[in-house]
Amino acid sequence: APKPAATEAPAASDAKIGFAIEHFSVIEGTTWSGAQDRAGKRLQAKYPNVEYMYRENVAPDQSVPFAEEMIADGAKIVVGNAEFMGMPLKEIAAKYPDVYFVSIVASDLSTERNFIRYFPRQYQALYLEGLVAGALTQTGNIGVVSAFPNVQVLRRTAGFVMGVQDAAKLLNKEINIYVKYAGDWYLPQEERDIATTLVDQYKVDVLTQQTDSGSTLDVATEKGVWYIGKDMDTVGEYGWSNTDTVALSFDTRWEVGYNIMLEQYMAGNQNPTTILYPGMETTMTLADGTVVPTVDLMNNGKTGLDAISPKALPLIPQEILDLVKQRRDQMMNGEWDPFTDHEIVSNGTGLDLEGLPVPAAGTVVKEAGKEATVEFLLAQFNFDLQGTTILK
Amino acid sequence: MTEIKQGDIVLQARGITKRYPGLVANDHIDFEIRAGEIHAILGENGAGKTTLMSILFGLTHPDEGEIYVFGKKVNFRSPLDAIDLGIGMVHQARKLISAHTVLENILLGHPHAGAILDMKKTAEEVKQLCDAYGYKIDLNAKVWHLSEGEKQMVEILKALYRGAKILIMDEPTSALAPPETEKLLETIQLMTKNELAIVPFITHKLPIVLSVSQRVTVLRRGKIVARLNTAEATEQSLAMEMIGREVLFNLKRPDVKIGKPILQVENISVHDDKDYWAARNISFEVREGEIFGIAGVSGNGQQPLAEALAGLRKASAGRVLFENKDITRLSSLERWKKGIGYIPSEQRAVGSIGDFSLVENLLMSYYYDDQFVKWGLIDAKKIRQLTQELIEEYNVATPNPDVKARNLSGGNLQKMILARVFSRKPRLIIANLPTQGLDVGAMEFVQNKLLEEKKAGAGILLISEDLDEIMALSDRIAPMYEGEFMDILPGGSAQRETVGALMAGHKQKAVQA
Amino acid sequence: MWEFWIRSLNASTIFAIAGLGEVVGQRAGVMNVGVEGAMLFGATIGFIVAKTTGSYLLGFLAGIAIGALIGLLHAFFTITLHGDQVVNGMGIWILGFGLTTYIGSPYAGPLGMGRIPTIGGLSPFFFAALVLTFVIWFVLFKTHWGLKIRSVGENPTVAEVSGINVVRTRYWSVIFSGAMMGLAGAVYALDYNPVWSYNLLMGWGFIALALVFFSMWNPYILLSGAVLFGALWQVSLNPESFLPNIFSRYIWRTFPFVITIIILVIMSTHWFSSRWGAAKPEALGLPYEKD
Amino acid sequence: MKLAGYTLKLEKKASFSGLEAILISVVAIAFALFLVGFIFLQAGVNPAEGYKAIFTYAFANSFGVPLTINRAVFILLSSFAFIVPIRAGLWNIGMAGQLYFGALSAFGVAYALGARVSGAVLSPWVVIPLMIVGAIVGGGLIGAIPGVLKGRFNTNEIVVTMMLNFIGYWVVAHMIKEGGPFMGSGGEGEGYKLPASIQAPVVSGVSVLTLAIALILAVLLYVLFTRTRFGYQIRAFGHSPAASRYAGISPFKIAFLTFVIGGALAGLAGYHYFGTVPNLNQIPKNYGDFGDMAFYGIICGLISQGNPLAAIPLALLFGGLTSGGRYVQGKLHLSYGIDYALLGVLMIVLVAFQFFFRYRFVLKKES
Ligand SMILES: Nc1ncnc2c1ncn2[C@@H]1O[C@H](COP(=O)(O)OP(=O)(O)OP(=O)(O)O)[C@@H](O)[C@H]1O
Ligand SMILES: Nc1ncnc2c1ncn2[C@@H]1O[C@H](COP(=O)(O)OP(=O)(O)OP(=O)(O)O)[C@@H](O)[C@H]1O
Ligand SMILES: [Mg+2]
Ligand SMILES: [Mg+2]
Repeated sequence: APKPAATEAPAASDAKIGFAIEHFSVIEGTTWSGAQDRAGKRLQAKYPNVEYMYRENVAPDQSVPFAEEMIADGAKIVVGNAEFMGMPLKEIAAKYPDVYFVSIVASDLSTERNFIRYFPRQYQALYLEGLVAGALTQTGNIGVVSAFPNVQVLRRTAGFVMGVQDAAKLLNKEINIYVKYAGDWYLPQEERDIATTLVDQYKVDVLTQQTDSGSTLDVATEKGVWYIGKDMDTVGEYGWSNTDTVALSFDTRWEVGYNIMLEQYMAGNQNPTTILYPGMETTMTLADGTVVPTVDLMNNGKTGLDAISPKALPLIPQEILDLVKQRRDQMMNGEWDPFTDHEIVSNGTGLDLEGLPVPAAGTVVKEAGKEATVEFLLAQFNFDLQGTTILK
Repeated sequence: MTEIKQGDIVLQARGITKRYPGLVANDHIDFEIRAGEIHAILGENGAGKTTLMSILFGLTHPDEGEIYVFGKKVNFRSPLDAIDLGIGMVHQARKLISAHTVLENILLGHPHAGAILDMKKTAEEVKQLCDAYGYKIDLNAKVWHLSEGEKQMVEILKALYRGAKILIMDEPTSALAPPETEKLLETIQLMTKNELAIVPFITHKLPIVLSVSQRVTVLRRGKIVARLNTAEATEQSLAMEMIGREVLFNLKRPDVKIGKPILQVENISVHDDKDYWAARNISFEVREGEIFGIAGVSGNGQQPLAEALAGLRKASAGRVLFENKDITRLSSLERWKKGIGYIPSEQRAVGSIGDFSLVENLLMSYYYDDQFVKWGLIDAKKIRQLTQELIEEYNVATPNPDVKARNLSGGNLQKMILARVFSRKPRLIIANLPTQGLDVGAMEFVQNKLLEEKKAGAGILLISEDLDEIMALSDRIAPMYEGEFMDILPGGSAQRETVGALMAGHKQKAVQA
Repeated sequence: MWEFWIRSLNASTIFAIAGLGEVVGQRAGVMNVGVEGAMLFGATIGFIVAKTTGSYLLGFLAGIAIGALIGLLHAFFTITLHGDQVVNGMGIWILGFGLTTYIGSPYAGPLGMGRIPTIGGLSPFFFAALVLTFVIWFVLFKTHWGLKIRSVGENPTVAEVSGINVVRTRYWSVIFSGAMMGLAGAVYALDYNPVWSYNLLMGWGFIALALVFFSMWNPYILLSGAVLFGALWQVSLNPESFLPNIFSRYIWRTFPFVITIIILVIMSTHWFSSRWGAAKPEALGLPYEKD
Repeated sequence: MKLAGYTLKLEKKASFSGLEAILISVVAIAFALFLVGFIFLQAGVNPAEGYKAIFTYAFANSFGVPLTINRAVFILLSSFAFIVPIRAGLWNIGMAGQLYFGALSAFGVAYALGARVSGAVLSPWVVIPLMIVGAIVGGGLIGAIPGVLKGRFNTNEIVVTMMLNFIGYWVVAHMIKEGGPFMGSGGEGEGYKLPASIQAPVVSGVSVLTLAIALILAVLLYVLFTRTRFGYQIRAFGHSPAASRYAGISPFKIAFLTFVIGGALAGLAGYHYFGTVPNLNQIPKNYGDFGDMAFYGIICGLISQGNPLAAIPLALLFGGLTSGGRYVQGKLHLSYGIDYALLGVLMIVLVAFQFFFRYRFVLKKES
């Protein structure tokens, strides 16, 4: 059952609580920080005494001075929304014992009493997207415009690939998944050219991305192939495209995790949960009363199966739709997880980490039915799933 | 425009005044040119000749005064206005774009060039002009491939092709060898006869003025001091007017015993910046107490040769010995340290640093001297004191040694350069055009200083265009033409005419003489 | 392979248009190292105008106009005020980066207009670039205008005494040069990658600048260089199709810059200049002061 | 231009005094700030308040000041990298590339000593000096490229250094990303982190070691230019290459050495920022932003007229503007880019004001 959203009264004091996010990038556009920015605003709307504060495009050398300056201004929770500028906050955690510091996880998992690590289980939604993508492809080629191999990207892509592979099995299709790296999160030209290459040269008819610029979506529109979005509802939120191109997308509601921290803070908790890895089963109630899970399919303002583009819907076999619905419901209830259910097999490609080489091709890293540890998923997932084609 | 007859006034200037900071370059000058006449303007360096011509060509705006062309008052905003009225100019410094072809240079800015250039038609028309004056030139050659004489032809062709009726020539002969000069004089006389081109002819070379012009105007320090018909003038009278006092060469030529060879040059060859042969297979020696004079018109390879000897240019072949040691591969600094002093021809661009004080300029020859620089640190007091002493010894007119070199007049700057070089007590002095641009007083001072060094036993390699200077100072004379020594003659007995002919490349004539 | 060349040529279109603009300015003696800045202005203003009016034509005109305005600014500072060309160019770049980011942020996202039709996958602007290359070559080398432009870049003093208005010629050249950069930026933002995001050019202006030195100031060599750089760009993105596992994509990115240095060195050797003369306009970078 | 019997004329100056230079620079900076004030107004912010926020954060806020100082040291070292060659008339705009290579080489030293894998195996007394030497050598070697090419072939140093900036940028990417040798432990596109034991000393958030080095260098460079033989040779070459060649100064030596020194100084800036500033101690993902920041060094060098001591207050000012500019953008919720716009306007205005170093307006009474 979904964890009940906390309903107990917030701490008696109505004193202002500064909720501060240090954004590593600009917040305008389809950026990672844009989604975080919306989370901050929603929390401010929900709690009258919470004030959302932020700094944009913060460099690592600025993260501590800016944090201290915002603490002096009343910040009680300070988030670094990328690991490279969130980790420095650990250094000042002891200096400000009453403040919660938060860093988004990339691969490091270290914590302190008041230094929290947070990441949402986006791979759950990505798995569902993979099912739809696998059903939609006619050429049998799906392209991923990706940033660069790292734990987060590899894990997320694995969720998507797992969905595609399940669809392929179910529909008895042969599907190639091509992953091409741009080199960074935000490289508009590279992303465009890579997307174009995938469509023109690799005959991809479903495109998705693990990068931040709008170029991939634009190529999909231009070339008339399906686009599967990530991390935000580009159609509903920005109106950047329409459901003729965007078959499906999902939204990450960062506020769900932040809400947990706020609640613990308001309850006067000196020992907050230091590793937060919520998935679809964790929800919160927004100011307007809607209940949102941490991640969910979302497109054009609609959630669940409704999020699938009406134009794409008839193209998807019923068995897939049923499976999407079933798995979503199960994940909402915390009863199922793709990484628990499936065997995880290495492709032999990925990224060697210190003391953690990429498992050889074919290695079964985790057997089917066994739960994957948080540590494995967040810090050690350094390989591609078997069957993925990496274009290097 | 009314018909112009020979003798009509075509260009007239009234009360032209141009001031530059600290001097009046043109002081209420009245001036006129008639059709068909060659009007020479005479004056020593800095008298204001170029300034006046630039004003008549619209390049410089006068502070005061009026200009009339064909009787109409004009106000030139730019050379284009002057060109439109039929004025052309051949500049003292070549005004051509070296990266462009001859034709492109001729067409540049031509009022009737048309939007799309018709190279073929232009080539034909220019060819006709060439034929008229007996010029032979490759119209499609890039200008940087041409010789000085050819470049000048291009400038004249350019002016004529634009239909110039009045042709201003600023020192057209200064870069030319004697045969090229003759050819030029023929051409301009032809022009005044046939084409009604009117040519004020500017020079400070008296014989040329006398041979070619009908009238002559003499400028001194920006003012007109005389205007007369050439027929009434003599070389002496003109020289008097030009410099305002009698020319007295008062050189104390000391009797010095010539000693051992200091510099031995063996079959040296030098290329210029464009990779052409500048000097070829030259051998000579300079001995203690000797002045060895190289006589030649600029551009015949003297400068590259001097630079090669000073270590500023690589010799392509041959050997240089200094005091019997091979120095061919030594850098200029090593040569300075060994006792070779070089006086370059360009005092402002090469011989001094305009933005540096006199003290810092002196350092140019002392920064490598451990007596003035210890542990890399400059002994400021010591070098300042030396500067002060040299300023006194060489009579440099300056309020103090902290004055910037750019603020010194030409003569005083040259004195300062000599002081710097000579104070290092060089065993060999290479003096390249040491009196160029100086007035008579300064010239005399420099020449006497060279003689003093000779007396002190230094060997001196004197490079000069001035035949009189070479004749007066040299113990031996090597006339140089197109990169080669035509001969080496004994200074005392050589004849002026012989040297002059050799300088012009006339070996045959010299033999006869 | 054909797809590879189409992508290369489409990228080279941007390099070529901006590079041709810079060639004209440099031929007139004025270097503008702020190509990137001028292009950013052209891209951003062109994008905003097209997006708000819905008209491509207005977008391109706005891009050209703002580019010309930047050219005018550069001309005023460097020609009239004798400011240093390099420093002012860098100022234009940084100003372009800062101001366009500031102005453009509210317009972040796709253009949302129908794409400009291609010709066999090639952008029509590629053909425009071909025509522009020929036209600029023709103007520079076959017309009086071009002779004037080249002359003020080689030796402004001589041009002046030949009756050329040096200041005016340089002004127009630099303004035209800016307009071309603005156009290149607009082509980028309206045709090549019609999604506005901050700093969207990410250094392409500098590649165009490098190209000018590569080209030895000749429009045809510039065009070939643009194609080469465009192909290198594509190789750097797709090493798997060509020379897999030799260099990382990052090392491939350095190639246009390494090649430019090599060409520059060759051009500056004695061997080269004694045969073909100095390719570089002689007065490039020097302020012209009439005395 | 005529005004009531007076003519306003433009006159060329032969020279200007130090006071004049200071005055012109101050007016220029004030004018640039005035222009940027319009951006504040357009964004609905009172410019006075905007600037107050920038300057109090940069110079009077206990969190902002260390940031300002760390950045000032970086800008100061970058400006030295510009000043040394510019005194010889040579333009080094390759500080970015040189500092990338300096940083790579410093981290290469630490890497070779095992800092990446198993933590420091050597004492900081050995590693830190070696990293500094590494930075100097790395930057110097890259500086040597334009130096040699200029000295040997007279290749345009501006273009070469600019190209090397891009080459350096991508080489860093190659080294720290996707399995590059200097990749950080998570492979997040940043370099590996120096273990705490070999991080340089920090006092109140300020990297004091590199601060001291920068200040000592300022004095040494001042002495170099005013007192020493080598400084004299550099200046002579800067004023007149032809005359200094005549005086026996080797153009190759000057081009080579000034660029090597410039590169080494920039390399040191790379070590300073990536190796010693608190919370970095690694080549960060956004290293390119610091390459861009090095361009402030050019402005600093130009305004200071090549005087290394005069560069100190300027570096402090620009360090403060970069930290305060970003601060005010976040604090007042201005659209991103305003700090870069300020820099761009400043740069262009300073170019325009260079005019007054060479010309003056004079009023003359009509006679
Ligand atoms: N632009 C200028 N600024 C300052 N002074 C100048 C300028 N041009 C010329 N002068 C000065 O004006 C005086 C006259 O110069 P001008 O060139 O007219 O002399 P000239 O008679 O042609 O001499 P020469 O025989 O050397 O060619 C000289 O003292 C010169 O230094
Ligand atoms: N190239 C130049 N640059 C700057 N100033 C110059 C230049 N040439 C001449 N001057 C200035 O013009 C003045 C006159 O110079 P000029 O060489 O004609 O002096 P002079 O009276 O002939 O003296 P001297 O007899 O020593 O040669 C000098 O005081 C000098 O300040
Ligand atoms: Mg003259
Ligand atoms: Mg004189």
